[in-house]
Amino acid sequence: MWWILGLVLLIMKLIIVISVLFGFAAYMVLVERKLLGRFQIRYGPNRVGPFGLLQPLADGIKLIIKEDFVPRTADRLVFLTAPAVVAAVPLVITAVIPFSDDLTIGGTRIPMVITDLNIGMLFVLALASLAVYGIALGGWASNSKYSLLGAIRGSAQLISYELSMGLSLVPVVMLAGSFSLVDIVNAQERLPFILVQPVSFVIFLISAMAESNRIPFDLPESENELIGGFHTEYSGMRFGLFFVGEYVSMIVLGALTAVFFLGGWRGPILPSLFWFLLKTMLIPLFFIWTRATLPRLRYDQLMHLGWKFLLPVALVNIVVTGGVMLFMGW
Amino acid sequence: MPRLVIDDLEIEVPKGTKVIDAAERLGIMIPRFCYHEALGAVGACRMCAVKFIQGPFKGIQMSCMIDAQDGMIVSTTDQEAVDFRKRVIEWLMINHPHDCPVCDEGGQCLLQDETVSSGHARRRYPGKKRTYRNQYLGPFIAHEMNRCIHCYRCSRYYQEFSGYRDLGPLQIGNRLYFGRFKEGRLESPYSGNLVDICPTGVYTDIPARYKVRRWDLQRSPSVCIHCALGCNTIGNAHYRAVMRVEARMNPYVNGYFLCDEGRFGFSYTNGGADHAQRPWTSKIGGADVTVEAALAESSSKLSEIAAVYGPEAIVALGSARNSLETQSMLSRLCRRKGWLGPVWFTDTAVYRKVRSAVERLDSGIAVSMREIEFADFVIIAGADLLNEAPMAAIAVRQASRKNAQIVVIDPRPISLPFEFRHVPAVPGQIERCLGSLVKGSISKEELKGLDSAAKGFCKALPAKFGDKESGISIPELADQLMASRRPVIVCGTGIVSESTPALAADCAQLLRESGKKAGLFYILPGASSFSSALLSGPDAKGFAEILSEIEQGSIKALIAAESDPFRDFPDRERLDKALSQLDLLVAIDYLPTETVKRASVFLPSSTVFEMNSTFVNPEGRVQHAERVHAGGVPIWGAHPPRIVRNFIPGGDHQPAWEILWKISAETSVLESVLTLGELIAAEMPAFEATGKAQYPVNQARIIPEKSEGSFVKPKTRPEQGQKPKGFNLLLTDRIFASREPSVYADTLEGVFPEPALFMHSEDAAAAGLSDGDTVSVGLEPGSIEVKLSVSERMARGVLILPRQKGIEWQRMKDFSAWIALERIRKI
Amino acid sequence: MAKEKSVLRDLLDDVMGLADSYAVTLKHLFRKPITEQYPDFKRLLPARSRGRIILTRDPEGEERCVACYLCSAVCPTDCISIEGAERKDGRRYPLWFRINFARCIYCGMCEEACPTLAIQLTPDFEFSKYGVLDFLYEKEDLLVDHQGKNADYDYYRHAGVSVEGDKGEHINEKPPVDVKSNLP
Amino acid sequence: MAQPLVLFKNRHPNRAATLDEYKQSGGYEALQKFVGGKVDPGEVIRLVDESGLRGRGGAGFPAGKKWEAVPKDAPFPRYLVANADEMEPGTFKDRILLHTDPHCIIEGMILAAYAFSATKGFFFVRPSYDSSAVIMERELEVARGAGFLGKNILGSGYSFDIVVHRSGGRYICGEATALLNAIMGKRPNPIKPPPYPTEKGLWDRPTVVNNVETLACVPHILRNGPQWFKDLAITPKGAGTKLFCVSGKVNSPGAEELPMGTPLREIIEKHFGGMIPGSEFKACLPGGASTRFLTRDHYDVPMDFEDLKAIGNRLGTAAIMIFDQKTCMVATAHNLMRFFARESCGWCTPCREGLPYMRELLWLIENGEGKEEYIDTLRSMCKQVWNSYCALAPGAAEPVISLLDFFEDEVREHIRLKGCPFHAKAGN
Repeated sequence: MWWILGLVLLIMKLIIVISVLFGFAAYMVLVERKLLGRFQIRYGPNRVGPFGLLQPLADGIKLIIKEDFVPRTADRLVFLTAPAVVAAVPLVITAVIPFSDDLTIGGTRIPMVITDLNIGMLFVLALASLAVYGIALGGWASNSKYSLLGAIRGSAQLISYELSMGLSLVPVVMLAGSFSLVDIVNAQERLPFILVQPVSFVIFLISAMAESNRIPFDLPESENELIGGFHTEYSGMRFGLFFVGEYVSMIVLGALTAVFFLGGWRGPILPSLFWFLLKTMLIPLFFIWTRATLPRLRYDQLMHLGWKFLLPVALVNIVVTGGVMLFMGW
Repeated sequence: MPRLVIDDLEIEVPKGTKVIDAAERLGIMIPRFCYHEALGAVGACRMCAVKFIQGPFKGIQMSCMIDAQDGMIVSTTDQEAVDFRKRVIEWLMINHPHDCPVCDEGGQCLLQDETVSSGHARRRYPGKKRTYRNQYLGPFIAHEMNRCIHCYRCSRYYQEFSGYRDLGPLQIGNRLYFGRFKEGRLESPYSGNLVDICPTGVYTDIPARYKVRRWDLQRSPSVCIHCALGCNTIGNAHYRAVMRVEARMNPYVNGYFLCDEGRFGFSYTNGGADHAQRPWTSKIGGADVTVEAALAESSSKLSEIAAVYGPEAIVALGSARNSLETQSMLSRLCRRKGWLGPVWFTDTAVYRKVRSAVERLDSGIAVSMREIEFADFVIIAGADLLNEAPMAAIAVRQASRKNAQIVVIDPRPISLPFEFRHVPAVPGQIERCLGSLVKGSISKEELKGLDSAAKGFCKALPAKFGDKESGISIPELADQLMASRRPVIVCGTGIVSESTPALAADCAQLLRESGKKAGLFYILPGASSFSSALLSGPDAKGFAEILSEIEQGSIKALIAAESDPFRDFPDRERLDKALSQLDLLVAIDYLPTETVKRASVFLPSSTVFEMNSTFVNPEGRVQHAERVHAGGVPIWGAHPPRIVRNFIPGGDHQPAWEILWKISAETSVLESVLTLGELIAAEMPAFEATGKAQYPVNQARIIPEKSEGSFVKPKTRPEQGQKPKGFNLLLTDRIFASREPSVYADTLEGVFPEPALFMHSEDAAAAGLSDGDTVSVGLEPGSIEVKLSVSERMARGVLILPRQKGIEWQRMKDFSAWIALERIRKI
Repeated sequence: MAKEKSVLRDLLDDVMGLADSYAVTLKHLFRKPITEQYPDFKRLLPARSRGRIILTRDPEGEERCVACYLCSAVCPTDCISIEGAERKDGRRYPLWFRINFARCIYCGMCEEACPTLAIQLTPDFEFSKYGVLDFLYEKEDLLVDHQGKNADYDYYRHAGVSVEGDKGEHINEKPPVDVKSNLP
Repeated sequence: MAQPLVLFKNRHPNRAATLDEYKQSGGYEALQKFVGGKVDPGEVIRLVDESGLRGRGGAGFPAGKKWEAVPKDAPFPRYLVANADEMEPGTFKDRILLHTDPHCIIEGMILAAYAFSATKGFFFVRPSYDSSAVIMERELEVARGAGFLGKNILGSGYSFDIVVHRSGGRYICGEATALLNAIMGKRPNPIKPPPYPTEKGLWDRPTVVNNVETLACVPHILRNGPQWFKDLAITPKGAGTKLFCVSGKVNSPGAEELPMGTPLREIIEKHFGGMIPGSEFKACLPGGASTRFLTRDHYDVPMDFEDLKAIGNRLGTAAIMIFDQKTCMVATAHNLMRFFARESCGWCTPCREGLPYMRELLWLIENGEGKEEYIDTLRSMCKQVWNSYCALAPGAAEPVISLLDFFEDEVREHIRLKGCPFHAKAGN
């Protein structure tokens, strides 16, 4: 019986998490467009529904009913699966993210995480590395120069920044003493790690931006040089999947940031879920703000930043953290 | 060879070159209005002012007035000269109206160009503009005198160059007016050149009026096919219609100018004002079909006939307006497929005359029109230049301007734009007049120096003939001919006897052997008659023989390639009957001829403006006409429909040679022939020398260095035999109204001369007739009714009947006739 | 030591630079948008804005266009086609005049070239259709019943060709020269 | 000093001198001596050349040089034309001469013709001088009767006859080459040499065109010798006498024969009665309309070809038009320009369009609508019309050039006042 209940719970959690994620992603698009509008002293979408609230719906319908076009010379199978990879990776990551305090219904503690892996962080990092396949394969399969260039840039960029991203999390693990995300949250009971590890936080934030291909790190797309980069040849819902993937990964990264540095669901007074969502949303909003503010990096600057700045700083940070911990005897 | 420096560039030019021309050779275009190479320098406009810095002249001088001399240093960009030219433009513009938008010259206006280039943009003159009233100058030339800048080009061209007096300057000062004393049509048949010569829009041509701007035109070098001379033209097309034809400078043929027939007679290619006159679509039995269907029909019918009756049951007709390509294709098809023909001329006598003329030309004696201009004695035998070859008359006028003596031996009431001595000899006497004139010019000493053939020929020439008939002393003329250095004989091939072309050649030869630089120029009947004579063998059948074979039923099919026997053959009734016996009549043409209307299969062919084609002019000059436009039913004149089509309406036509090739349905016809050039060379050995591989050939001459056979002993006495009683009725050509493309040109309709029968006034008085009577000329059955025009300046005993529209001369039964006096009745 | 200091200084400068730009965008976030809500609010455009083309008439109500072909010559997209014709009184007019608005880029060169001020661009820019052939505007569609921007200009009063008024009756003209008179 | 009368010595009021009167005064002696005596024509040319006789028609070209220019081997017939197409404003000397002593001209023509073996002479006279033409025709008949004219003159074997040609009457016909065109029945447009008329003139034959007064001097030179003729003049470079026509604000205007080189002051004050009361000399045109103004500064200048040339002026036809202080110089210049603009033949642009332009500007200045920039335009145009085809336009510019040189203040005054300070209406 328990396992049935567990399954039901799991499925319910999955459905809820996925639909919320998709909903968030959809409205994140609207929020981004609205915000970008305001950043640029204009209105943003305001035609579909009140304040443009139905815009994501319209966009969705549009994307679905648009012709799904596959170039004649494309590698059809890979071409069709690549967007799915991009969209699936951040979804799978959510499996290990705890989004609230444990819920107790009728004496039963239901953990508000789909599955609490004890190597959660490794899982996250491993999956995050998978996202590069979507981009690389999509670009390669399109059989177009622009796409291929975008894909190459994407692989290089993602691999570079993964390194500093992983390294930036080492101090977090060191402090929490566990790879489990729930443990990490719990470790921040007294103090969120952002205060303890600001350098890690900054490195993680920058790397996260780069991982999600957001401006100023959108070199794989860079529509003014590469016409859209790896997704040049995509249209319709397949293009939509790339889109959704990007926004979902933005939210997921926000959630991870919340978990790693902002203390997860922990917060005073208000319910823990609310705190979690609030903290999660902060990061995408910051991303949007960044997009409105910063221009795209040049490719060499991008590499320079990743390898020559973030990586050494992260290493130094680990050493310093380790030293302090040894010294403090934690 | 003076050397001078213009704008720091040194150049050596021949003596007598004007500074303005020297600069042009360096690529420096000094502005000018009154200066024109053909008209010379007069220094009226003062626009070509340049500064002479060193040399025999100093300061601002007109570059058109000064011959280049050694040591001159000239600056065209000197500030003083530039300022002066700018001021001249300002002066010229103070009265020029503000009407460029409604002026047809806009876009091709020298004044516009010079004004813009001088930088004059703002009118500073505070006074009012002078105005003039315009005149009606006929259906070709529009007059807008307000635009005049008084460069005198028009009056100089009109009076000095072309020799007509009815247009010129009136008044003085700034009231100067160029026009006629009384309004009316310009008398000159060369009036169209006023349009070209005028540097601004005073004279604009009416057929192209308001239809198009120069920059919208498709322009290509073309050749005029209205008469044999092959004047060079530029075809101008727009909206699938030929809008205007301009003269193209060719120093050897037409110079800068063109006659009105050639210039304004292009509208046959547009099918008239409503485009309906030209047959645009293929037809089978009068019903419109596609080209493919018509091609298939004619080729299957032809092979059927060839299979049943043999290939000699098929006969091919060509004409004097075929291109050389079409002629060669016709000739090749007839040879390879065994068809009869090709028959080029309906009049076999004309064919023989053309043939003997072409045979006798050689490069030592044949002159171009340009060379006629430098002659000092011109004998025109049996040719009415103004009517048969208008630009040749202009060439002779240039000789006349240089004080050449001109003698015309012709029965017709000739009028020419220069002074000439007219010996009104009847056709049978032309030879004897010519002969005695030439014989009289050979002095005893010269005679001794001649070789035996020439001596024998000279001795056989009749002595002293023509004085009595003309009242002109032939010996006196002969003395002048003796004194001349460069005499030219211009010989017609129309009304003259069959032996005359050869005699003219012999005479020219004799003059040459007596130490003169003698020349010979033939007037031939059509644009391509020279090449047709080269293409056909001596045993070619005449059209009359063909006709009787049709009547006997041995010929079943006739292919008429741009040929209309109904126009050319004098017995309409017989032709009518004979052609209706045919099984198949294939007509290939671009004109709405009678033959086209009766054809069982009709295929539209391209006009000279719609294809690349080649023509050979009477001095053997091969000239290439380039395609001007693709053709099709013209757009102008009606609102173009909003239809998106992938074909051109009326664009079915193709060159006649291509149609012929296709209906021959045999690829073997072109076997071993790769290019058109090789095709022509294979048919016409003379063409070989021009370098067939470089087809298209342009401006090469295909006459031999030395002609075969010369000094045929002339008949000393005319055949006395049975001299028919009465008047010799002669068919002649007339400008605008009798040549084939012209009569289908609606632009020329307004200037068709009135149909008339010409007769000597004393003959008329003897018959009790007077000028202006409508007479009936009785023929075997039926009669021709026509107005009578009497003249004293023509031969007695002949009647001259122009083959023009409005005269039903096709009732004549033969190409000339003898009419008894009593058969000419007043009605 | 000094060098290290300058590296830190540089870093600080960079961070401050970043912060500055973030501040700017943040400030903009709270400004009122300057967007005009176009279909709801239509702004009055200046008369010289370059929109749909018209053919105007002169003060006497006649077509101004004299079919001089300058507009079609100057048109960079070749969207104007004309054919000129002549009325009995000598006045030139376009027999037909067609503008393919599907090709027109509203550059206004035709208006600049027009010597009679006939062709003019209007502020009407909302110009879209479903069919490409509907963009073919003929003379009947283009011709309007007013003078457009230049109310009083009448080309034929200046031209010097006798269409409106005889020779010498136009603006700034002397009476015609009498060529048969000897009097000055 | 007594006035030496040469041309006017047979002057009778209201009638021309007869043949007898002319003979009595020594007429036809030169003809007898040279033609009758079959003297070498070269001798005639030499004598005239030596005398320094210069053309009296305006240009002042030495007469002998012109005859010499006829090539010795030139074809026959050769023509001589006497130019009596006198239309320069203010000039009337030829008319007076014709009405005074026609035989003097006839003899001069025959001698001149003899000098280069001309076979035919034309007496080209304008239509308004019809009465002169009538006299001429009558006296030619008389001369023929006396054997001075026609075939075999005085038994010398030399034949020459003169025809009176009545012109259509335009100023430009006075230009030698235009005159030849007019005789040939063509439009009287000038022809720019080369070829010079002395090589190819009428009908491409050598032709000499001389002014009537020039020809009239010839018999006297031949009779009295060149040195006598030279001594007639006051100035050393001058030669002979000159008919001065004076018009304007003097007490007795008219034509008088005075020695070449008589100073302007003497001409006005001594020979023509001085300025009329209330008038003061302001300016004058020394030689017809196509010369520059002489002002008070030039009051003492000797009237001679060379002396006037030295001050940048020309003697022209020696028709002196005198203006007083009440005359508006702008109106004067405009009036002259009106004449020249009207009389242009219309051949070349500067003359045909430039002169009316200048006329218009002068009219606007005179009428008070002038602008400062017109002065510059006029100045530059005066210079530019020099590049015209013949001498008409440069001549027409002369009064305007001197107007701007000497009376610029007056012109500016017009512009400043927006009207004419003299209140004189100048017609347009």
